[in-house]
Amino acid sequence: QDRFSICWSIYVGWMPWEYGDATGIIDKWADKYDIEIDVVQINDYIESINQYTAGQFDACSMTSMDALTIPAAGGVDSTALIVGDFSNGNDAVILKEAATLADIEGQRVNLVELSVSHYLLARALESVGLSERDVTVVNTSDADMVAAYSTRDVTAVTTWNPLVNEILKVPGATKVFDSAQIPGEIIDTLMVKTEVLEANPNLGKALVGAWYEIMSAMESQPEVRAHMGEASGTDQAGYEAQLATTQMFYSASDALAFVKSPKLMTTMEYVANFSFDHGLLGEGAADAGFIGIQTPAGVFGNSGNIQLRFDPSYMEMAADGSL
Amino acid sequence: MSAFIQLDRLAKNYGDNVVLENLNCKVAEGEFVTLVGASGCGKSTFLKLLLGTESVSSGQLLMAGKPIEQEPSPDRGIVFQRYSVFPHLNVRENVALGVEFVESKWLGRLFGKRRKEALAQADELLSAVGLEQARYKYPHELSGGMQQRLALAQALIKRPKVLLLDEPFGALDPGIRKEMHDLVLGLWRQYGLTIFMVTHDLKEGFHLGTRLWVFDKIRHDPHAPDRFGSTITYDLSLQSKDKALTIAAIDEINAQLHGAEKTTEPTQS
Amino acid sequence: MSAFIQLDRLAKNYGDNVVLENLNCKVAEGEFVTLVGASGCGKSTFLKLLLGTESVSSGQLLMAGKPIEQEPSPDRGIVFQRYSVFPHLNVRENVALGVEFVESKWLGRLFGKRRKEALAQADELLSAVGLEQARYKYPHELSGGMQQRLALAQALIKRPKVLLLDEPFGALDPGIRKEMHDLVLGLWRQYGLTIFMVTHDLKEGFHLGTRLWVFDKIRHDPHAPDRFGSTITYDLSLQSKDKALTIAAIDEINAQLHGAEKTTEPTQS
Amino acid sequence: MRRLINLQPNRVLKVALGIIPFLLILLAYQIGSDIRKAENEQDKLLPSFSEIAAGINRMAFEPSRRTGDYEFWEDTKSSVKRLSIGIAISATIGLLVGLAAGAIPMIAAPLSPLITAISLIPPMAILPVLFIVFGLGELSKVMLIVIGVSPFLIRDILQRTQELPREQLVKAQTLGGNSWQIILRVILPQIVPRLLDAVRLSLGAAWLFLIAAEAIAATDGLGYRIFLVRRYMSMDIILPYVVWITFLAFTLDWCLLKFSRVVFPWYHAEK
Amino acid sequence: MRRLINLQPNRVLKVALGIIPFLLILLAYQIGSDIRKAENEQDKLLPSFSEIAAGINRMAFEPSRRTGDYEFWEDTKSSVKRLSIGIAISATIGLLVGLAAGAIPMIAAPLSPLITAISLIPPMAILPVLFIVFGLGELSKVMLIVIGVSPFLIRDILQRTQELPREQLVKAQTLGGNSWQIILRVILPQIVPRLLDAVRLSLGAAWLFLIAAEAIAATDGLGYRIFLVRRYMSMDIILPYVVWITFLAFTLDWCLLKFSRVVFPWYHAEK
Ligand SMILES: Nc1ncnc2c1ncn2[C@@H]1O[C@H](COP(=O)(O)OP(=O)(O)OP(=O)(O)O)[C@@H](O)[C@H]1O
Ligand SMILES: Nc1ncnc2c1ncn2[C@@H]1O[C@H](COP(=O)(O)OP(=O)(O)OP(=O)(O)O)[C@@H](O)[C@H]1O
Ligand SMILES: [Mg+2]
Ligand SMILES: [Mg+2]
Repeated sequence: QDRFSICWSIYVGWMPWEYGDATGIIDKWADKYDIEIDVVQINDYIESINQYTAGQFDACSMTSMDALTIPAAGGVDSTALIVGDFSNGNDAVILKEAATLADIEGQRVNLVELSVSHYLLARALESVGLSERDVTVVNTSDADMVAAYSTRDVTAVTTWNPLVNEILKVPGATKVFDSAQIPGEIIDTLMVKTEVLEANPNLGKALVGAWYEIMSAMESQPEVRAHMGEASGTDQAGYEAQLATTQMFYSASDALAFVKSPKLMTTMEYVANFSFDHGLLGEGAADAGFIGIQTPAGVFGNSGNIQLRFDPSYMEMAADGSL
Repeated sequence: MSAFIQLDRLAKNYGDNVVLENLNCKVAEGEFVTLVGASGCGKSTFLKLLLGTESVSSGQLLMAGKPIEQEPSPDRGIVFQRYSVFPHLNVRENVALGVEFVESKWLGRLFGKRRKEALAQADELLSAVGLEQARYKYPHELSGGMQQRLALAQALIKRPKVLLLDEPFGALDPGIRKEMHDLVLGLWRQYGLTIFMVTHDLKEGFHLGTRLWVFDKIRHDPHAPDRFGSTITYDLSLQSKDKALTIAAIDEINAQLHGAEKTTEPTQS
Repeated sequence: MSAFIQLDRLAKNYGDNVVLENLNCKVAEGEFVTLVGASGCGKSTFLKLLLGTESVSSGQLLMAGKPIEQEPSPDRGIVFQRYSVFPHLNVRENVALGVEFVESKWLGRLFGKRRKEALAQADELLSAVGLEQARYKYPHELSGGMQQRLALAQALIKRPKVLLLDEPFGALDPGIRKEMHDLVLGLWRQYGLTIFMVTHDLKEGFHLGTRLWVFDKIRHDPHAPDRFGSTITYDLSLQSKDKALTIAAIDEINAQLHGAEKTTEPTQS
Repeated sequence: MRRLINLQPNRVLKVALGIIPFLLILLAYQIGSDIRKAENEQDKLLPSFSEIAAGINRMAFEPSRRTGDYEFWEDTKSSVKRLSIGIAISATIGLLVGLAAGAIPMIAAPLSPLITAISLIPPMAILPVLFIVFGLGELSKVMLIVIGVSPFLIRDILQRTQELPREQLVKAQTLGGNSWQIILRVILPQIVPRLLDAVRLSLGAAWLFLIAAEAIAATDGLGYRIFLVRRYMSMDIILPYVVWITFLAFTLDWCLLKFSRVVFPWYHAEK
Repeated sequence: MRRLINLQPNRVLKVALGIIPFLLILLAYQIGSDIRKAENEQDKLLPSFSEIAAGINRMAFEPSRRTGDYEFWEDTKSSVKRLSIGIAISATIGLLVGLAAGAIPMIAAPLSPLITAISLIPPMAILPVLFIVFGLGELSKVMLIVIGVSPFLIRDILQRTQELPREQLVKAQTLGGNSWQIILRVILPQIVPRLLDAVRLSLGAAWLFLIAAEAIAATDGLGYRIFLVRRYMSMDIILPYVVWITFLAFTLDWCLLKFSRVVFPWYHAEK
């Protein structure tokens, strides 16, 4: 196999894929390793993961939580090839009239159910001694979140950027909790099918190589960020505002440090517990550890059923400059 | 002859299409006028003028000395070839509707005792047209002939002075027509009606009418067939009904209409 | 009499509804049979048996000694009251279609010289029915009478032995019928056809036919009107056409059909 | 040999032939599922029939762990309620506006072009505006149906009203009816069965808009569930829900037809 | 006084009355926008007309800085292309299947129940399945239109074919036509104009499915753009896009009608 396809959807941390595709950086690296890589943009984030899980793509950008609950829970063994960033304020709980998180009690909270927003809300509630039972969750599509917030019925939302920034522009909107308060828990990655990656290390090398070339351009050149902003439907200022609340790993060594730290395993344990509580690990799951998660610091859960892996080896090659 | 209906240089055109022109006639109360003529010559249009759904283009159309009302009203009843009855009402309700319209301004519907009275009134007329057996049926359960009986009863409940019939038996089996003829003649006498009836069947016209009008164009412009309209080319009194005369007249009219038909035969679709 | 068409204890029923029963007759080649009878008595059904679109329930229907083919075929032409011509083809193409079907098995369409020949053949028949002037028109541009002429020309291009006409002039103005009668009689003689024609107009039947069949029920079950079917109650030879006799016969048949009508008058919808 | 166009299957053959394609589809599904399961036992795209049965059982016959409800029935109840209200409102609007415009030319003149334009706007594209105007509660779901369906109903009823034989209206006038009486006693009762026909035609669109609305913001409903479990590709729930929706759509259509046949026999005899 | 139901507006009045509601809507919008702007100058929900004009200008008359394309026209091109292909395929399927089933009872028997069932499935509910089966390329967008529209077209054409007067088919047989010839020369040419009618009726649904498909998987197109900027609630772009879609839908419908009138005059004369 020397032809691969990866898919991505519009999100601040994944716009580099668009840039790499548009400027030929990805093709350049693919040529270097003598393979072909199709980069496909999918509007709908969930659809992109579903397509990946159903076998249409070899790699897909997604959060670590969705990687656990969709492909991993569906038996598609996936490896986090690149950990690109974590949300550092990009996801937030916003109240319309109240000033503190505790006021959320009894309200209807609009969010994309079972997504990282849901997770963030659960973590936020925990932090003030509440639980999900104290609020009513209303599933709301992300595309309509901003419009939804403008309606009278909606008093609380939990969502991500760029929606957070749009909503905060409305007078009276108060951010009462955000992902900066749980740093490193909402992780944006590129997932590759483990099977494919093992059979084709060149794919991993090409993708990682291309990624860090884009990263260095992105870090140093404002016009690159302007390009990405425009491609995501806003402008440079809007995009920079989103970047401000995203902890990008511009260099491979930063990413490595993050992945190798034992905290990643703790984070994934939280995520697994949340997912299990909401029935996301499948009907067969007996406990939160039903699906094994391998991290450099060790394995969480059932080591006989590892479906999600964090593999630092390719990022190490990038850090070593051996690509 | 006292003129109940009077046509005075009456003309009707639709834009450039002149349909009727220069109609002059007087009709006394109680006459039975039958109208024949080629298809498309304007017979139905003339009835519409009498009915008030179309307005006169020039000249005058007077009823009892006054210009005819520009809207249908209960003093001029009508029976069309089809669609004259209401499919969603049963036979009695169809006839009683005319009473309900008058007595219930807002709902157009009567209840209780007043409803019973209206229905009783309807039953009377249904006997007159021979539909007593079918009182509870809906129009779709009736034959074509019975539907036309119903349409007649419906019109008569308003005691109109004038009754307009536009090919009322055109869609019926020839076998049934004879009965309908007897019925119409009977009602005409009983209710003292003035009837205008369009028919395609010349013999029917002779048999029923006290007077027969033939509509035809007298002027033709071969390059602009719509330029000239029809007028009344024959106005025969049929009071005497001499058999031999009738046959001669039929032959003559037939020949004439026939010739005209060839050149003006209209498009059917 | 040599039997070209032979009916032998022929019966037809739809489930429990007996439409026709016990028909026995022989028809020689070249006869012109007119069929009359009350509405719903099974005249059209009988034509369908001859046509082959319905099959015989019991008994036999023979043509030239063999059971009639169970499908329409070119040896039996038909003209219905309506819908007999193809609205999407012009007059010539309507007639030429019968030739194209034979000569082009796969496309049903001819090109070039062969198409010209087919159209020339069509033109010949169009002259025979008096439609030469309308060759390039579409059916919707023709009057009802002209459409029926076209339907006749279309049927005749296959040189059928039998021509079936189901109330062909039922939807036409009475004024036009006379011409059509002459036309049909002319074509009948010219092409040596055997014609079966259903009509509602008893006089038409007498005028055109060499033989007149009256369809009627002879047995009635008031509780189950469908239990018994119609049969041929009169089979009159009209070769002599004695005027007085004719009138007497018309009156008698009329009276009889009329009586029957009252009880069997069907539902119209 | 008879011509192909003349061959009519008899009753038994017809039923048998009608069932065959469904059996073939089930078979194809079974094979497809087996193939995928052979590759990845955990595959969620084409669950086996036993997994689907388990999914149905879990949703319909076991109380939810989180809420204690029987979610399948709750979803059905919510959706059917929204659909019924939406259709009832649309039908009322369609009847009133369509009838008024169809019967009174002076009303048709200003309304007709507007309604044509509105009926061409894809409602999905103006969702944000709808939210702002109607909020995000039950009302907005019902309103999406109303906005999606009623322009069609109005246009249809308008046309049907204008198609009533002119002769009837003239006749009613000669019977002394005024405009209001004629609308009430001649036009309205004849339009109601036609409204039922139009509603039946628009049911498909109504379901579509209901599902779209539930996908956007809801806490229950058939569309909500489908889009929620899409998040973890639970085809074992999506597939039975789709079949159930199809069945509900069929049943609703059938009931309306039966109802119309019983209540308006004259209408069906006429056609 | 004439009765209300008899009053006909003349031509001029009719046009004037037709325009009024549109002017009222514009006015209401202007007022609404002013009110919201007074409260919050940044309000994006009801942009002023000058903001909308600027939005149009940016999208339609200035090249995108990123790609150098005029995005508005590119979006239009992509969407119209998808729509045309989708409708062309649906029409072809509708014609072939509907005609075959309508003309040949032996084909109708197995197909008819299946197509009824399929036409009842709301395509939105099986979107995930569709994307997986047809992938995410251009094909999937076209296929959503095809799946959404062709069951309706098939049913309609089937019915229209069966409605052709039986007499014509019998007549064609007496002229010696076999089944194939009759389908080709008698049925097909009479069904094509009816197909155009059916396509016109289904255009609204086709647009709906196109927009839904583009919202989920596309990188350009009118639906894509609307969903992309919806995240930022850029109503200054959404509103002109909606008006433009409405206009395109109207134009397409009008062209099909004109075409049919010119090519099939006999069909329109018949009606
Ligand atoms: N509303 C109208 N607008 C324009 N022209 C009309 C209108 N109504 C009738 N006409 C024209 O007036 C002429 C006469 O029509 P009318 O219906 O009065 O004929 P008719 O004698 O009743 O024919 P038929 O015997 O076929 O019923 C026709 O040429 C027709 O085209
Ligand atoms: N396909 C059919 N299935 C069942 N019954 C039928 C069918 N076709 C005709 N009939 C019945 O057969 C009887 C005779 O019908 P047919 O059409 O032959 O009468 P008809 O004499 O031609 O009447 P009309 O003068 O009205 O044309 C009717 O009672 C009708 O209901
Ligand atoms: Mg007339
Ligand atoms: Mg018959």
